[in-house]
Amino acid sequence: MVQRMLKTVVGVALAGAFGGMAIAQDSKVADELAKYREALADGNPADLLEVKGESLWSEKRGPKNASLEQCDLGLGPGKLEGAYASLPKYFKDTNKVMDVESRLVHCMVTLQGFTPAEATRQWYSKPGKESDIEALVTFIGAKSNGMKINVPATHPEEAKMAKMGEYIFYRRSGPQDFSCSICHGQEGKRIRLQELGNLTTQQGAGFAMKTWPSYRVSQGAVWTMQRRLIDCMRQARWPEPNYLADSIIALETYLQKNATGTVMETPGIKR
Amino acid sequence: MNNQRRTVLKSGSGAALLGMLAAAGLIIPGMALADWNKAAFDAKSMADALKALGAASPADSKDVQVTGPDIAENGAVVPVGVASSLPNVSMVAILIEKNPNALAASFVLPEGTEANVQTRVKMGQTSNIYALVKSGDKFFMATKEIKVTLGGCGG
Amino acid sequence: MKLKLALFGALSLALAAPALAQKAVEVPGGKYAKEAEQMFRGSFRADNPSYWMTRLEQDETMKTCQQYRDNPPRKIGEKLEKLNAATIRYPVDGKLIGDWKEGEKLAAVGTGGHIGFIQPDPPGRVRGGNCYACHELAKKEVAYGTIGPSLHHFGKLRGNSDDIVKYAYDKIYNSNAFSACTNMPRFGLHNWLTPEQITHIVAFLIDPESPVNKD
Amino acid sequence: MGNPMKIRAANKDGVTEVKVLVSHEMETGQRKDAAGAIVPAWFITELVAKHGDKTVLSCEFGPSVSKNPYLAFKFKGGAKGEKVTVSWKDNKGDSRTDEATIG
Repeated sequence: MVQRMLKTVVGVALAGAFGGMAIAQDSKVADELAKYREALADGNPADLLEVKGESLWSEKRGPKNASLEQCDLGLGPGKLEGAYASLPKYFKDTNKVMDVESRLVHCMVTLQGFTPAEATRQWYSKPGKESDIEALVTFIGAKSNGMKINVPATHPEEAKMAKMGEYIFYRRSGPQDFSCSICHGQEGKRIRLQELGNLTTQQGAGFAMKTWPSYRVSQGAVWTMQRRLIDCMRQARWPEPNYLADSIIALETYLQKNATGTVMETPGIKR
Repeated sequence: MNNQRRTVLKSGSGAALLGMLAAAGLIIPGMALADWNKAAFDAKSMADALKALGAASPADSKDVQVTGPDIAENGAVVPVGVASSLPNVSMVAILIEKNPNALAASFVLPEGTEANVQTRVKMGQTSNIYALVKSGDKFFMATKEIKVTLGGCGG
Repeated sequence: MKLKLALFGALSLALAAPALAQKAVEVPGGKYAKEAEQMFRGSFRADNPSYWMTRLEQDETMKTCQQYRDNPPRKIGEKLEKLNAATIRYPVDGKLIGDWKEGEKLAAVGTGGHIGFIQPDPPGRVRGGNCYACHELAKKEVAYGTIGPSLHHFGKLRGNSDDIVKYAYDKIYNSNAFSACTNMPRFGLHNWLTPEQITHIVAFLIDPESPVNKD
Repeated sequence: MGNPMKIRAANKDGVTEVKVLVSHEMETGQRKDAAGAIVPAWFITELVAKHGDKTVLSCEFGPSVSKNPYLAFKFKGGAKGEKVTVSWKDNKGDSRTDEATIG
């Protein structure tokens, strides 16, 4: 009897020890991962692009030989501080809800005289081929660093876009039955080792949105939010939506609305 | 810059190495890459790379450390460094055993520069990383495994 | 009479309550749902190959799951589960346990099936099950996700009875046969994995020699 | 010429810590492009840091140094207001020099 009890006690203790080991292994992985991310944070190659974006912003370019300094990103011509954090928003002059990239392209067209095709030809970089848009968006984003995301979507057109974004967020299709919500609709989950976050909450959406644009070490490039979301759809094994498509802007509006109030930390650096 | 480094190299076993490279026709005066140790960087295996660095059989040393996390979230950028408390360290190098070419980078440290250098390297897969240190005219080494993990959505 | 009416009122309220609770969850997109679908469909290049565009089609399961934000009422869920159970097909030789080593490879591969102009998969890219994206399996793989439950020691804990083997096969073939609107893809239904490949993953889960059941 | 580097140099207790971020592709020569053709190797081979005229570090890189190379090291000496310069050259013969003031 005593022996049996002893066995049980030892068994429980052993099970406890093994359980503890499993947890210890997980927390060690988490510690080393944190170390990895910390080591990357000091020395973000996005900083190089930010400098380039700054000079592109004031450089006279295009058929009209004009700079972008009079570009109105929603807070008035040339006002950059906090502009990224308050986009997408409705613009009277185009009668559209626009995100930072569609507005930037609008300025390149109206102020500098580029055609939309010229302005967006290299909307993302490839090895050896830099993207002006990536540089400019990194620069514009950094001007909102430390500021709160502020997309309340109170204008009826903004509210509508946020709602349409919500529709796309839950839309399931494709050979993997995916929707955004499959991975990003629950708390505390991760895919492989990457935390996902529940993008339907302020905390989750805020955590995700505050660090963009971000340098992605796996890609060796800064990704804008358009690039990020278009790639999500590629990963869902869907065809790619067009650059600056309304459905991407709708998703951005939905996510920024959810994230509103979160302090920006951009440019970020991540896997 | 080149003269200064050549002096450093010559003072150690690098002289033999230079001679060897010159003999192999790898060093042509005036060539842009005249000083870059092509043989070491082209070496496929650890052993060949060490040989080309003039450090055929370095001793393991507790006074040498590979710094960096045990896990890399992506192999394209892995923060690693070399640190050593050995005296008179004049050269350090980082080698990645399972990369197509083992040698990633080498550093010549003039007097006054600390034996503590950090950089970022690419790793094709989980591998041992070696830190090579030249202290006086002897070579020492330390190793550490870094796990390269795959990311979520699968590329 | 008055009492009857009051009773009737209370009853209908009680009956209405669950319906109301269900109604509280709005259809994603609300009144703009239709317009949002049109907008989404209009976001793609006109010259995309048509087989790419078929990936935007939604079957009844997808549509219903979206409508209920992946949390359908039980009755509707059961209907979907029946519908999906009916799709399951088995290998011609009837063997449901394949080679765990092949399964181990498939579990780790996350590539395949990417289309588009920016980063499509190169031709001949292996299409895997990407199990580790969501599940813990063999202990030695530390980079596992947590969207799905841990499957470490799957066979060790559950044994290898015919029922367990069939359950594992069916679940991978069509996850929605068991829980409608689950996050897990329907690997067999979409021909993402062949029946034979599914048997390999089953072996990876069940075989006592598989690293899933070691350590 | 490439894009400017980002160089940070800070002196603390008589030791100057230098952190350098370089804009460079660091192409391995083993990657294939979309058409399946090998992308030729293109990487920084040498990098030298100087404090005034004195070399404080010279590096040789192979193609397995990451894209946009990062480098951190420390040397004895250096005072606030003095210059640190960093130069690199790559296997195509391109080169660049930038400088920073020790803070």
